[in-house]
Amino acid sequence: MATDPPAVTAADVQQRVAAFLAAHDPVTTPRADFLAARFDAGLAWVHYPAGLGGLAAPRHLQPAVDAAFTAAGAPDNQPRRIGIGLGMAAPTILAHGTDAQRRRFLRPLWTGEEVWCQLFSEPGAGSDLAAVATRAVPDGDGWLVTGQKVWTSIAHQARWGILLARTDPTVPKHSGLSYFICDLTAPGVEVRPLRQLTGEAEFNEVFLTEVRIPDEQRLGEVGQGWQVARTTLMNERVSIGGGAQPREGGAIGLLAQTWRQRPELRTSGAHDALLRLWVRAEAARLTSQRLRQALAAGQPGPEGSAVKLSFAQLNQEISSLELELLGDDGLRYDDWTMRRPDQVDFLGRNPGYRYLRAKGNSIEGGTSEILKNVIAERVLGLPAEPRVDTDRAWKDLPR
Amino acid sequence: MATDPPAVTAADVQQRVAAFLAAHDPVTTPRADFLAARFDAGLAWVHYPAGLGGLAAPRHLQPAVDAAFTAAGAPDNQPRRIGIGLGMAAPTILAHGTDAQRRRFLRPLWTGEEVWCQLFSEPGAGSDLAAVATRAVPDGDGWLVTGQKVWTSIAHQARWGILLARTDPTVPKHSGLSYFICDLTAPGVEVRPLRQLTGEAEFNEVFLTEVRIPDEQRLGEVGQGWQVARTTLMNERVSIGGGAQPREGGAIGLLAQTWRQRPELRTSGAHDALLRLWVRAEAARLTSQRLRQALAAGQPGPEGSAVKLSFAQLNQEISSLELELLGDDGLRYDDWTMRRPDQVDFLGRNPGYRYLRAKGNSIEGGTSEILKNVIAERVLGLPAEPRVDTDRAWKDLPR
Amino acid sequence: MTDSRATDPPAATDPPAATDPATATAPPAVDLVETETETQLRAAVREMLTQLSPPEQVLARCESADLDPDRRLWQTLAREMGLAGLAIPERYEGGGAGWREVSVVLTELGRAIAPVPYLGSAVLATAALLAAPPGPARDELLRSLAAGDAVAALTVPFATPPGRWAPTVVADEDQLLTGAVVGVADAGAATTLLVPTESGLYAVPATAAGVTGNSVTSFDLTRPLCDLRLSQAVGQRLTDPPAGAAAVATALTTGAALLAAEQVGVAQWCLDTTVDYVRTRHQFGRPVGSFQAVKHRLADVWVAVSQARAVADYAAAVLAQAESTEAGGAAGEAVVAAALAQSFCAPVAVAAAEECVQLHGGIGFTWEHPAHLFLKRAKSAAVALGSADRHRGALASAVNLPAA
Amino acid sequence: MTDSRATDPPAATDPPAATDPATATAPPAVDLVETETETQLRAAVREMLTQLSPPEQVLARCESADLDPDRRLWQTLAREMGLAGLAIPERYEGGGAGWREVSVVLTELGRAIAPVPYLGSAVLATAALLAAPPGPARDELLRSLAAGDAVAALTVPFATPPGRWAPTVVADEDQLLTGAVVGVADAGAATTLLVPTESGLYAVPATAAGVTGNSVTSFDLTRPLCDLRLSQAVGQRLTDPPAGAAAVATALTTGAALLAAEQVGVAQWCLDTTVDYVRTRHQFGRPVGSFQAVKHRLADVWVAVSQARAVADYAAAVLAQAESTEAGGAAGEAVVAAALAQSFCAPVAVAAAEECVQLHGGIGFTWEHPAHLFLKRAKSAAVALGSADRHRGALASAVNLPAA
Repeated sequence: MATDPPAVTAADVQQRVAAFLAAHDPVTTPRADFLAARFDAGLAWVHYPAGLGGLAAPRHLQPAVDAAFTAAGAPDNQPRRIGIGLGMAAPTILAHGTDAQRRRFLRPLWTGEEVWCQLFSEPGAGSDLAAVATRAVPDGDGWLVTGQKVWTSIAHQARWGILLARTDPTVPKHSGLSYFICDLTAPGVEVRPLRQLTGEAEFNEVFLTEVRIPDEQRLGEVGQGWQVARTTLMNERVSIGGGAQPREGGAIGLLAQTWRQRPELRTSGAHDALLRLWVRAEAARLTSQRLRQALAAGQPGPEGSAVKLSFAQLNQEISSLELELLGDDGLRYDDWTMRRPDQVDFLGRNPGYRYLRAKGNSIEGGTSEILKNVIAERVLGLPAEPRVDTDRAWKDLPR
Repeated sequence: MATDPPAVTAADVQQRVAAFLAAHDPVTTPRADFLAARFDAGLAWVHYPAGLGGLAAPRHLQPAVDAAFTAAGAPDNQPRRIGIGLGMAAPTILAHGTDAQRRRFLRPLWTGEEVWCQLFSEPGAGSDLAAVATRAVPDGDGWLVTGQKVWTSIAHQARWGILLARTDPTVPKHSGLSYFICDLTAPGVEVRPLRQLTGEAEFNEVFLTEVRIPDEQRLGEVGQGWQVARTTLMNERVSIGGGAQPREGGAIGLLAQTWRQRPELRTSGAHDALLRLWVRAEAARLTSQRLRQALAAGQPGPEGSAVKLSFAQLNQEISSLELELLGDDGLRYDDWTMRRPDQVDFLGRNPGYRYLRAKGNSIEGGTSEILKNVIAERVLGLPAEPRVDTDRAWKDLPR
Repeated sequence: MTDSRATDPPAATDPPAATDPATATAPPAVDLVETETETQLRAAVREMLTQLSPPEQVLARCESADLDPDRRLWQTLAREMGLAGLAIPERYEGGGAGWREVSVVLTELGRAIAPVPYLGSAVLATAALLAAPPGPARDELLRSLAAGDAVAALTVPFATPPGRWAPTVVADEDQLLTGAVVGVADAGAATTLLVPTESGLYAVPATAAGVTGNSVTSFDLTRPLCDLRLSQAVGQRLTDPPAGAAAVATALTTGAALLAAEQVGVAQWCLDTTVDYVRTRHQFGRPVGSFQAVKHRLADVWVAVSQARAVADYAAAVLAQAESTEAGGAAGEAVVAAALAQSFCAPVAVAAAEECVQLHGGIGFTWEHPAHLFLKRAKSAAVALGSADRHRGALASAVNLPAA
Repeated sequence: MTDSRATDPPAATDPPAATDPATATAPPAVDLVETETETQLRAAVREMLTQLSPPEQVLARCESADLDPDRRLWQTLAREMGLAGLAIPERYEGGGAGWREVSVVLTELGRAIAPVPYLGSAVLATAALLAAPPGPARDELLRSLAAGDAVAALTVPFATPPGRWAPTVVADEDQLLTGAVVGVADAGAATTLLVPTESGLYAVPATAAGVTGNSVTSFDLTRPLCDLRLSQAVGQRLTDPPAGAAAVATALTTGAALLAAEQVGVAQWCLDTTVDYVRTRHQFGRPVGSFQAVKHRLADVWVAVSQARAVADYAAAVLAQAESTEAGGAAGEAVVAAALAQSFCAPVAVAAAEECVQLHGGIGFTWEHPAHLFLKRAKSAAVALGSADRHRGALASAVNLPAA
């Protein structure tokens, strides 16, 4: 968290924002120009280095910058649409990229001109991500990549993907991986929608058939892909957790409203179940609130790993009760049509949708089982299980 | 289950019972004489061989024999007091003993003249029973045994103990064990009460210090102790499960009565909790009932392994709710005095006692964790975990 | 081994319902072990469903948005195998078996997530008709159902718990029926609607003038619901008002009790499929099923499903006994057994389906894997005929555990 | 880092309690992060308890049937460290801190299962006195409590939930008190009994004529209960009837809110002790803590304890805020926070203690391991000041989630 001297202060930053807004009318400046200029002024992500959208300032100064731009009515970079770029690709490129890579990729990534997706998971490599089987074979001054990736949000709109591929199957699995930047428009890339049990296709499968990737698009050394990927995944965990919630924010509020508005649905058994969930939701909310306060005070705690776990469990149980409570209405769904939504509308659709969509909360972005392993080993210090997959060549592992 | 020809029929057996009762007045014959004669008549356990208290008859004929003796007012052998002998030692002696051993031990075991206990568990060998550290060292025509055993019910009243001890620490743990019959009155045997969190001492610790066991008291070959012990343990599992329960038999009935008799304690949350437990208790009861019906029809099912699991869970949760429901009364206990009860009076004492005693239900006689492993592997056929303790000499295992 | 149950007379020693209100009723003694006949029936139904309607095919039907029942499958079930009339006495050319055998069929249908109107027609509607007093129209309809010529639907909202039905259709002086009923299960496939009203139970041809049915988007893809509207539709009255209400009550109790069998089948498929998957799926160089947390959770599911099976079998046996002793399906222990069955089996099926999705990981969350069909069925079935908490409430009254 | 909370004025932007009855009240903004002062206090109390009262010693006291409070420990706590008067304002020579600091002490006392009458005297009785109107007798008693000279007990049955107290002692015309109160916590150690009656709150010296106390066999070995009987005992009236009832209500709400801190301490000891044990205990050649099912269960306990800590801290912070804004401890959000605290933290402590016993295997079931002291404390605390379901009931009213 140390910053380069001379330290940039909150006042410096606010001054720069004011100056920038004075020079670039947030209403009349074309959106793309405005965002590019904001990047060049170092006000994109102030904790990034100068020249790469930042000011080498402390990270905690960023929220005030965003707030000032929002208050001025400035266009934003649609952060939810480019979340994978912002949350995962960018910190990895910053940490492991060459200067050329940083200069090439970070600016259009931040402005949203180029959308990024993540090409990590495979049908055979879910929780065990280091087991990826997608092969990258040397080919002149580049690589030929063949394999299948799944659960790639936004791949159908993405220009680039961060890609984990196996460059050496004869060594243990963590050692034979390399990390690439894959052009989604390259020949051999096929993106197909992957439909979920909700009826929607939020995700994609990406089939790679002898896709050529120039060696300049390798991030980190050959065989160091796992180390690079850990940077990506660490940032994924940080980005989960979200903002402050009011009491009864989220799914519990919808359930409580239904309870208040439809007395004819009430039973005493459901009442106790509702109260138990209300209590748990409030406990989870207070825990997140304390975590945010501690982070703001520079005291990060391990509770973050619990937030996703509880969130998944509560979403599932709350929507489950809501569906049951509704009786005949609960037996109906809104729409099974295969659609490709830009975003998950978790709270806007019906309880049946929430019940189904929440099933993904304990699978996507690290299953609840893996999260519990992480808590047990990293927070509680419990010993790892005996490993059978770390000493053998990847190609010899049972699959 | 095949029997030696000519097959003994139910009619044969009933005839023998009638003849026996005519010859031995169940009221006037001294108790010890009556039981000894019953054993000698082959009416002790009819499925045992002739000469060893049985008639080589089908096992399912036994309940009718017992019922006929009970109806005639005959003295019984106090089966609960000698349960370990009947349920564990006897089948093991029958299966693995020499003729001399069977003749020496089975008769006084069945009549109750000699009480048996089990010397298996150790402080370091609980769930992992094959890890026992008690050493048996050859000594002339016998063995010198040194070690500590725990959780031995009735050891303070027992004459004999079935003992698992390590005869070879240099081979893998399952291969270095031998099985002995230990005289609890021998020099070097010290029995100390082991107090539980209920305040009572139902169990004992048994300290063995160079206890001499003649080689004639070895059961099975040297190094075959684990195989012999499996016979013992298999019979333990069979004997758990118990008899038919009426609806609201057991702990749930006490809770239901409290609910009915003390309306002032009721809350709507407790009501739903009570009903959930009532439903689960009834489901468990019906499952046991079906299991018994299936056994009677010669179709044993795997549900037996679930009975103990559910029983433990229900006892714990029912007594927990009962204690909470009682409010100020729940804050009191009946007696913390250290006592040595002959039997566990689970239903006769207060809910606090039940709450505490039930904690043992998921530990004693195979923990719930081990039972779930057993169900997963033997019933569902799930693969075993990687083992780290089967290929190495016992002495080299981490402890 | 011989099937003694089918030939023995009903046990004369069954304890009567306790009259002391301070204690729960003593349950009757019933045989919970499957008879040989039942085992053979189960095998035959399973074999047929494996051939005609594997879950993958059910899923493919849903993908093509063909949410109608599988008519070919129904033909085989109802006409060729005579399963739709299993509970109908032989005097109406039915199978003359009973609710135990129907329960066997339902378990297999649940296990295959078969898209047929069996619960609606062969259970709910049939139970209502059997409870209605004999008469030419009712007897004729029973014969058509037994033959597989008719499919009937009892027009009550599918979430109605036993004892909670309230009429929404009225009959005018000319016996013309008007009203609306939302969310009727299996009504889209029905040839005859059994419409309970304040004036008694009516039979209405599905094609009668004034009858409109709107398919709704059901949460359960394999059991379509229909909103019905009747506007001066001509119906034939089968019962007077008290007998109509009693027939509905009996039908709902019977339906709730037997839905448990379907839930057991759903749960069993979920457990079996998950066990198969985690046995072969490797992560970290090991089968996923070798991880202890996975093992323990599946052991828990297995225990729950074993118990659910005993509870569902008990419910079917109690119905069968009530039937054979002419005691009436909705009385006494049948009410307890139905409430117990839904209180216990509905959550077990949901839990098994939820674990199935979760332990399949990503693939379990896709449309292409049939697990979601079972999840949707299990969750819908937990709402159908009353949620578990409503059934616990019913149980509280039935076994004298009064509310606070 | 500086402790800004202690010097900043109360935030003026706290949203007021919502007046729209259709929504839950908006909670106040409070700081949930421990201040530096609090961290130091925690360390000091922990250090002292580690020295003077390790769990093994508490257990040894129980084995010798010495169930009285640890007087030496109480001396140190109350007199030397001034912890008994933490919540008492400086004008009564108290610590002038507040309920947040008391909460820190309670967590550490729970973690050490310390047998001292802190909850009874420094929380329940002190809260009642603080809520009572100033007056010479009340002020003097507060001074004695702050100095550690007096130990007080509020004579209500320990299982009484906030809002449920009903008088069982009556005062006659001569102010002589007669009646019985069962199961009063920490009363055996008290020098002064605070006796609420229909006629107001009275102070009665424990040694007064007509006062008899019978120790009962408490389920919680480390918090003795006493049945009290008063027979024309001379008391000093501290309040009129409404103020007395209000003081009892405030005390019970404060007690329920802060008992959560003790429960967090109990849960934390259970978790820490279990983690230590399974890290070193080997079975099957592996540490027991390397088995995934054990890991996942302990991860669940850790998540629950983390959340319980946030809930307990919130409750203490709300009490502290209510106190500093003179809004009265038993009003508004304090009622919500107390009900929330007991609804959530009580079962968490019980679950942590139950897992502690279970995952210790045989040794956890013995008297010789201190785990049972924590199990008994956790389970008793779940009954004390109202069980979780009663608190959920209170919450239902407070946040407008009405019963069926």
